[in-house]
Amino acid sequence: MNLEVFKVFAESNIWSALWVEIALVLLALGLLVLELVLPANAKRTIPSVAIAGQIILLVLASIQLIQMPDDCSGMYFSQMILQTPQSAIMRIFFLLGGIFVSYLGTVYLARRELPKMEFFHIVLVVTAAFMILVQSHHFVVFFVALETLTIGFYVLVAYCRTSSASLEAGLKFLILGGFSSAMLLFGIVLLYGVAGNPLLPGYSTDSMNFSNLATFITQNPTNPLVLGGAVLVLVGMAFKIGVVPFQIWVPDVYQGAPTPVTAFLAVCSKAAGFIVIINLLNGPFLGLSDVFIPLLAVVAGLTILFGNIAPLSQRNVKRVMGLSGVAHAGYLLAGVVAILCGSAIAHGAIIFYLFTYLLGSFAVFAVMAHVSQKEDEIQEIDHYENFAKHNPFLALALVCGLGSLAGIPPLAGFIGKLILFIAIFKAGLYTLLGIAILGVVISIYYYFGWIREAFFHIYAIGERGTTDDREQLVDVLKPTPMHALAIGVLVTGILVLGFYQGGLIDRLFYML
Amino acid sequence: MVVGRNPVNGAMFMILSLVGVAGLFVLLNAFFLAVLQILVYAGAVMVLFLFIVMLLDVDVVSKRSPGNLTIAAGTVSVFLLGLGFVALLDRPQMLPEPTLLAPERLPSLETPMAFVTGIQAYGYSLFTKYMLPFQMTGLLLLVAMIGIIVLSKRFENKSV
Amino acid sequence: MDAYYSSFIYLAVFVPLITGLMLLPMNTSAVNTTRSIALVGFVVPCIVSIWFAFGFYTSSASGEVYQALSSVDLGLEGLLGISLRFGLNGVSMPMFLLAGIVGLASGLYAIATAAHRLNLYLALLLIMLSGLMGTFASTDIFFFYFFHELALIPTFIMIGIWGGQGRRTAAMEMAVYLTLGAMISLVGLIMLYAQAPAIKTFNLIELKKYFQATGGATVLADNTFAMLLFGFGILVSLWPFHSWAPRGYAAAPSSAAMLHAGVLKKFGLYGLIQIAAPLLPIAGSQWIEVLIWLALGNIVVIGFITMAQRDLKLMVGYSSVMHMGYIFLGIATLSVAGMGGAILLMFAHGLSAALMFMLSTSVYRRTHSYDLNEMGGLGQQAPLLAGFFIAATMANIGLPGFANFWGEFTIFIALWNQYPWVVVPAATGVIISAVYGLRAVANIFFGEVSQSLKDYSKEHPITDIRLGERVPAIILLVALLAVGLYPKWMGDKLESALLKDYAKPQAVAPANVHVN
Amino acid sequence: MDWTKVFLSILLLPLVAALVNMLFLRRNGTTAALVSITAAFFSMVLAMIALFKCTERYSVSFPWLSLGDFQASMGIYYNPMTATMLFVVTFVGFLIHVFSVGYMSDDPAKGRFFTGLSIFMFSMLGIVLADNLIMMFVFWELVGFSSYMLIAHYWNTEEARSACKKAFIMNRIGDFGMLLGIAWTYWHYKTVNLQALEVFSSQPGFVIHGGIALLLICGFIGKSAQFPLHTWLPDAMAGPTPVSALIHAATMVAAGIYFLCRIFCILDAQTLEVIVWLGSGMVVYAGICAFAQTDIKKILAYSTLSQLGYMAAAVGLGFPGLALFHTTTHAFFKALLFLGSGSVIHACHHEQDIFKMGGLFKKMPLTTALFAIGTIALCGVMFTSGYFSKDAIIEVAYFKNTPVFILLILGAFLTAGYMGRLFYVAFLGSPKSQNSEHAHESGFFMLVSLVVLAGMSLIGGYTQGWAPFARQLVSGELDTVHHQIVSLQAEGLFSVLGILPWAIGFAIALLFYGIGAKKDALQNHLPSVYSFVNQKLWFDEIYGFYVRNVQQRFADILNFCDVVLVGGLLVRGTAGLVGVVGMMARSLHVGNIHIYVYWFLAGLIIYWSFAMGYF
Amino acid sequence: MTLHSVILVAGILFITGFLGVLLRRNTLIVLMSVELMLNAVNLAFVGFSRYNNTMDGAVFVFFIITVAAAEVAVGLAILVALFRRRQTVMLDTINQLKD
Repeated sequence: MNLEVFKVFAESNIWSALWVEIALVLLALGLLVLELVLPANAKRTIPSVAIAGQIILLVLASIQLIQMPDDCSGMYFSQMILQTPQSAIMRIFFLLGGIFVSYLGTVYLARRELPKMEFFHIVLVVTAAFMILVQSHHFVVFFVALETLTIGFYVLVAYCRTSSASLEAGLKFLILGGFSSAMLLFGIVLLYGVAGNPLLPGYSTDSMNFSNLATFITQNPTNPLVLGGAVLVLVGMAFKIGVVPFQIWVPDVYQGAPTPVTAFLAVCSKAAGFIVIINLLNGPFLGLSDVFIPLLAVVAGLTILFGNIAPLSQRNVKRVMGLSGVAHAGYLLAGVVAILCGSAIAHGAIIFYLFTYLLGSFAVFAVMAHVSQKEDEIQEIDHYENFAKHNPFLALALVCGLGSLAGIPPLAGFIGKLILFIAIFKAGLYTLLGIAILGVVISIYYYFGWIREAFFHIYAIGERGTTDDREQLVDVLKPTPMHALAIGVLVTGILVLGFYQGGLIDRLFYML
Repeated sequence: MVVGRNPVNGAMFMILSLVGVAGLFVLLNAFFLAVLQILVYAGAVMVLFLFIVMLLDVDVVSKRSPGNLTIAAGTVSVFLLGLGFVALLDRPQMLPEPTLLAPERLPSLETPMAFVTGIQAYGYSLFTKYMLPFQMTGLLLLVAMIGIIVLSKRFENKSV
Repeated sequence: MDAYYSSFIYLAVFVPLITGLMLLPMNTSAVNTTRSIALVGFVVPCIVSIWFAFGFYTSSASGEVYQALSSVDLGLEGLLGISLRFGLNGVSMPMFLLAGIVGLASGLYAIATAAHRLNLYLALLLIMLSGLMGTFASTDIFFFYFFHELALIPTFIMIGIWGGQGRRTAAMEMAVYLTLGAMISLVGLIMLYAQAPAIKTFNLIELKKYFQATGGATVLADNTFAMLLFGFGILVSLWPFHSWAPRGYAAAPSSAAMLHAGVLKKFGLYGLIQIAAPLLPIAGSQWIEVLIWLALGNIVVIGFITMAQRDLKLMVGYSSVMHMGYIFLGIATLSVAGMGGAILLMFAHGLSAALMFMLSTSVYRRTHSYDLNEMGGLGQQAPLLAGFFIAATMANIGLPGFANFWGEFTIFIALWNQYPWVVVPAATGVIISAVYGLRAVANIFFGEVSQSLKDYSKEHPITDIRLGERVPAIILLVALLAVGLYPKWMGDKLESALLKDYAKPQAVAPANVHVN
Repeated sequence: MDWTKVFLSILLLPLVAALVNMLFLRRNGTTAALVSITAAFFSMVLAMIALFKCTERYSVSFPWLSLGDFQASMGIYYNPMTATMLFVVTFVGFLIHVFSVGYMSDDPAKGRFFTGLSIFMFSMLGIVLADNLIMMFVFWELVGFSSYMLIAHYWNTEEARSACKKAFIMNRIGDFGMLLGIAWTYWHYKTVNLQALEVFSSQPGFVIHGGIALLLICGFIGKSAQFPLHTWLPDAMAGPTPVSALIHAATMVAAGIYFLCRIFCILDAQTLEVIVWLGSGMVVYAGICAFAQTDIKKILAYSTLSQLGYMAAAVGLGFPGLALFHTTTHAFFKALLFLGSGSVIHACHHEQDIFKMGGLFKKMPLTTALFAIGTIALCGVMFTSGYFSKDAIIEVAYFKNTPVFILLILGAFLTAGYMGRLFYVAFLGSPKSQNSEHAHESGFFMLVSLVVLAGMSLIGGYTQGWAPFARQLVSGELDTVHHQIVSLQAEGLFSVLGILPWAIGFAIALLFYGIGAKKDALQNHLPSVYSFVNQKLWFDEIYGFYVRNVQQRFADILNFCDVVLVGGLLVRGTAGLVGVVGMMARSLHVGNIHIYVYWFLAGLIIYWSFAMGYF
Repeated sequence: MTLHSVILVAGILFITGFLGVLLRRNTLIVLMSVELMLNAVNLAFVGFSRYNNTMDGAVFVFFIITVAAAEVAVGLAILVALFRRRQTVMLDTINQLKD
């Protein structure tokens, strides 16, 4: 037998293309080693090592991104990995996410008697998996990356094993996640089978490759197996990003999960899901746009409404964040529909929105991590009473974060929404835009209600009011200088991106 | 296994169906996968299940039968899912039957990724074309392992 | 020269912002430092605006020409045609000046208060001021909106923290309602942008050129105007979208109410005059009838409602809603005279509303009550306050000599040319506002000292208006009188600017015929 | 001589005085008085110079605001009317200033008072000089404001509190019509310039628009307190007496008449008819009402209403010159009467009830004499100023409109009646209260102005002595009247009518009330008549009812609707509805995985159906 | 044995697993049902792989089996930990997190 044929495959395995991911994994493995070799009193440096390593990687990846020519894209690993400017940008995104989750982890773990190093290890691996997921161009890599991060998330959600809420959330996430993985897989198998069928036009021998699949689907758009497979894949992804009606698990899991994990889920998992959906819908499923545009438009509208209406009477802040995350998924999905409708700027708008969402969410979650008590899952809005009086700095971060999420100028979230809405408008999705606007207005109620709780109890200048000088309900962890630095970076990012978008916009819109 | 009440019985039936699937694999000339199926699923996974079932003490499991509403919902679901599934296959021209070729044992030069029966072929593809996912699987297992340790190991309050 | 000038606009817009941000981390106890920093933030924009206005109104250039034009790309120019563009013409200059003056007055008033956490209070006020200066200096319709929001947000927070009774609900209602209005108008602005695909810019000057060249009559134009009209309408408390305003103002701390009711609310009107009407004249004329009916609702319905108020601050709030009706009517004429009157009235109302809000707080400080029926005879103890209050009331009801008169009068005259029947109900507002305004004056200051005031003053001796209240009041009054006594200095540039946007109708015979 | 500068100085001097007083002299009343008086004096001097030296019509105009097709200007239009009124306003005004120094000597708020007086002078002079309707409207409103401030001078009293409000609002109602009229004028005649209007109206083919005229005279009705807006004037007596004199006698109410004369060229026949009936009706109505008043100033107030009726009737009959003639003489004697009454009130320690006075002729003989001069001038006794002006109007009515003529004669009779009552009760007899017991003659400042005014009241009617330019105003019309009377051969009748009404009036008053009565005879003998008269045709009640029960109720109902329907149901209702939906959405999260799996199933089915095109 | 019959069997297995997740209250059996669904997918993969004559499907099955095993392991670990706290494996009672 002649093994030469397999050399062709092996030669395209250019590992250096994945240097960031590999470095992350090595860092993760390094943590394991450090845990073993370091003396007990030096182990506290492990989180710092993880964060510092990621920061170094962030810097390196940014340099690479800046120096990257505009039209660079390449296929590696037998066309299983497609590297585009988008993937380079998303690397930055996930690295940022990883850094902030690690930072939140240090805050969270400081109060709890839980294993520490493992958290950072899993976060690093999951971050790497995110990066590979958004670069995947083949269902096998796609699935393995997806499962790697999903299993990582099962563990992370249930990480607080002393809390039954965390475990319950983990179990729910696991069952529903496994269930949706099965559906996703069934979709993949249908697509694989039908696209590889040698009797159908446009078939290919490597039918799980996205390019081949795209060729096939454009030639067989009405094949029920194609439709069924695509729908099932979409359902699997819909679960990941939490759009109606697959949003139903979101608040439960977000509530039970440790706060850093909630942030990780809300930001990075959602972002990865959206990039994947864009990759799929804009790639293999492009031939099905006629079917998916109305479907996704309806789903997006419902998601926006649900995500904004459900948290109105919600008092648990983690559930509020979860549901508001559903609303943001709705806006983003509307942006995805805009891409399908041919809006040129929608793609960049979504990624820009994701960045603003990252900054805003992490600012809020950072505050939540500081406020969170022994029982992480019961963090009520009432805990924020008198918050601003006792923690002005955290309160500022809270306001900036919530304001950015609500899309209030001059914060980053507003610019994100603006570009997204312009994209939606230009795509001609007027009804969807109307719903989105309505959603934004409704969202003011709960975001502002939270701010109100934090701020409005405290002072009065004697115009009819009385000074309300109550003590705070809960004990808030004071930020250390490093924590303050991280929060400061987030707040600065929110403010700066609200005023000046120069560099990021250039990268986003001229490279994609 | 779906209708039975006892989880041990359920697990037994599960093993049965897994073995059945392995049989089908054999019929489809995927001998290596059939073996893998038996070893990993029936051998490892199901043993784990049974172990946990025993560990968690079957007695606790309630003997209540599902309510009428549940049964009705189940019927409707089966009906709807069946309907959807039938819709997938009701137009045979959309999934024509390919001519079934007798598989080679080893991959050929012209069609390296054609279906073959030999175990080596799996090795070749895993270490060349599917090198990356294969490596990632290792990572996945590592994460799962660490996760299980995190969830199960009794930690003393000293680390980090 | 423009670059040199425009750098001063940046000064006016960003000095308050920077000083505001500087105040945030200040120590609460360092009151004097706080006050001096804040003073800089309040004084600089005022000086710049007055200096600009002086240069502008004494120059020989036509009012339509934008002065001090500048543009800075903040990242969105290539993508969406959004840049930070500043410039002032005859229409925006009065508003810019208004923002500077009212900003200084409210700032001085705030500096003199003993609010808890004064640094935060002043910081929010400064951020608000920065937004206001930016809104009216922007020639980019995106930044026009952006700065408006920048000013709007601190309002909610200030109401929420330092407001009076019902502040929590009021702040919430205002936040949600005004966000609705703002979002609708944002969509309107986006629609404008989308209708000029050839130029792809948010630059107002370019858009004007484009729309005037193409006529702006696309399918979307009608809806666009409606969006802008109702979006702005909510922000300006067009009847029946007004219910946030009185309650919000009643709860707002005085300086915030001054800036919001005085200046920020003019955003929507300014938007209609500067953006919506000139860009979409045909669509505009289709919505005029609706606008007129709603504006009459503002004048007559709200006028009567104002009469029914027994709470001073609610009354002032409603009255400020009522006066928006005149401005809307002026806009509805779509003529130079009507728009000019509207701008004049906006300028004047900005000052007089601010003055009213300020003085009603001053009244409260002395009586500890807003209930008109419980008050009486305050004039004996505080004659100067009474004088200022009467002046403010008179300005509010459009007494000649105050700028309000010229605005209202011009609007009535302009309106008569097109809709004479509308002037009749509209002018009843003149009587209505006199009725409630004078009743308030009479109830608060005239007559014998009421029992509750007697009781209160036993423990809290009543003093007359202090320096910290007097100076802002004088600033506002002087500005009102400066335009009220001789409106021509502002009117000429205004006219030439508006003539550019609104085609000139046939001139009537000159008003002054020399026969001797 | 640069007349522009002269007229501007006349106009602006009081303003400067007011500003100086307001800004610097609030606490220094005496200096403030000095400043105001100086300004008034120089205004008067300049007005006199103009009266004698400026013998041509003069106009000048400055553009004030130009916005598209709206053009407003400020300007001066000087004609005989202006000359006369300038003199009257500055002259009487100056005397009132002088009087005030004495009258207000113990008032703590003297600074404010003189500021008000100066602003009032400024506004009034603005009306007089105005060359266009817009400028006139500007000063018209300012006059209303300054009268408001002056009436409110004693602001801690309840009367002042409601009176000032009432005065301003009544004036505003009139101004409302005037405003509409001006807007209509602007677009209909394409100009609001008075001189241009005069020129246009003299051109052939010019048609006067009746609607405009009717709207414009609303301003007159409000300012001159004509039916139905007359109720503010008696109430306005709550202000200090010099103010009453200034408002009633010299200026404010006369402004209405002056305004009518200025726009006479665009008043059509029907409008003039309306004015005639308004005026003559007021003559009788106010005359009757005066009988029920016991307050000396209110009696004079009603008398003013009545006299304004004469002037209005004169305008309505087509003789604006005569109306201004009567305005002039009326300014002198009514100012005299008011200042005289002020002197009395001052002497009696602010006692205003005539039935509590009495016997003043002994305590203050000079004042009594001067008051008597005022009374006879008002009643039109031979050879006083009132005789000439009033008789001329009655003569016009005689040959123009008989019913009006009868009303005017009746009015003259009533005037004598109530003035006789006032004089007999208050000045003659013996003191009826402590206050009048201790009355004393007034000081120098007050008397000096009384004396001057008394002189003018006696001789002001001799138009032969007027400056030639001002005389143009009346001479032509007087000649016409004279010719008509001669042609009708009614000189005899009028030599009788010149005496009869006042003679009978004085006589009946003397018989009915007697000297120094302690009680109101009408009230004693004919209580039903008295109470009827005292009700003044229930105008105050009707207005009060309207304000309380109609307007306020309506406002309350609207407020209720606003709070409950718009603010509550519409806005908060929507918010509440969304909130309820939110609670429902919240309750969907039951926490049970099975239910969630059903959601997934439903989602799968929905997506699948969508993809298959079942939806 | 035809391709259709293989797919039909896989479909039936998948629906059975689906039903198990829908109906069973015991978490262990629900987890097994998920495994069953994955197995159905495996069967379909092998079927397609065989009939389409491509190896990729068969290799994919290898990954699926690995993933399924890892998932089960983690799931059971969580379940055991949860059982230690709650003394139950019934899904109906695992609903502390709601509303």
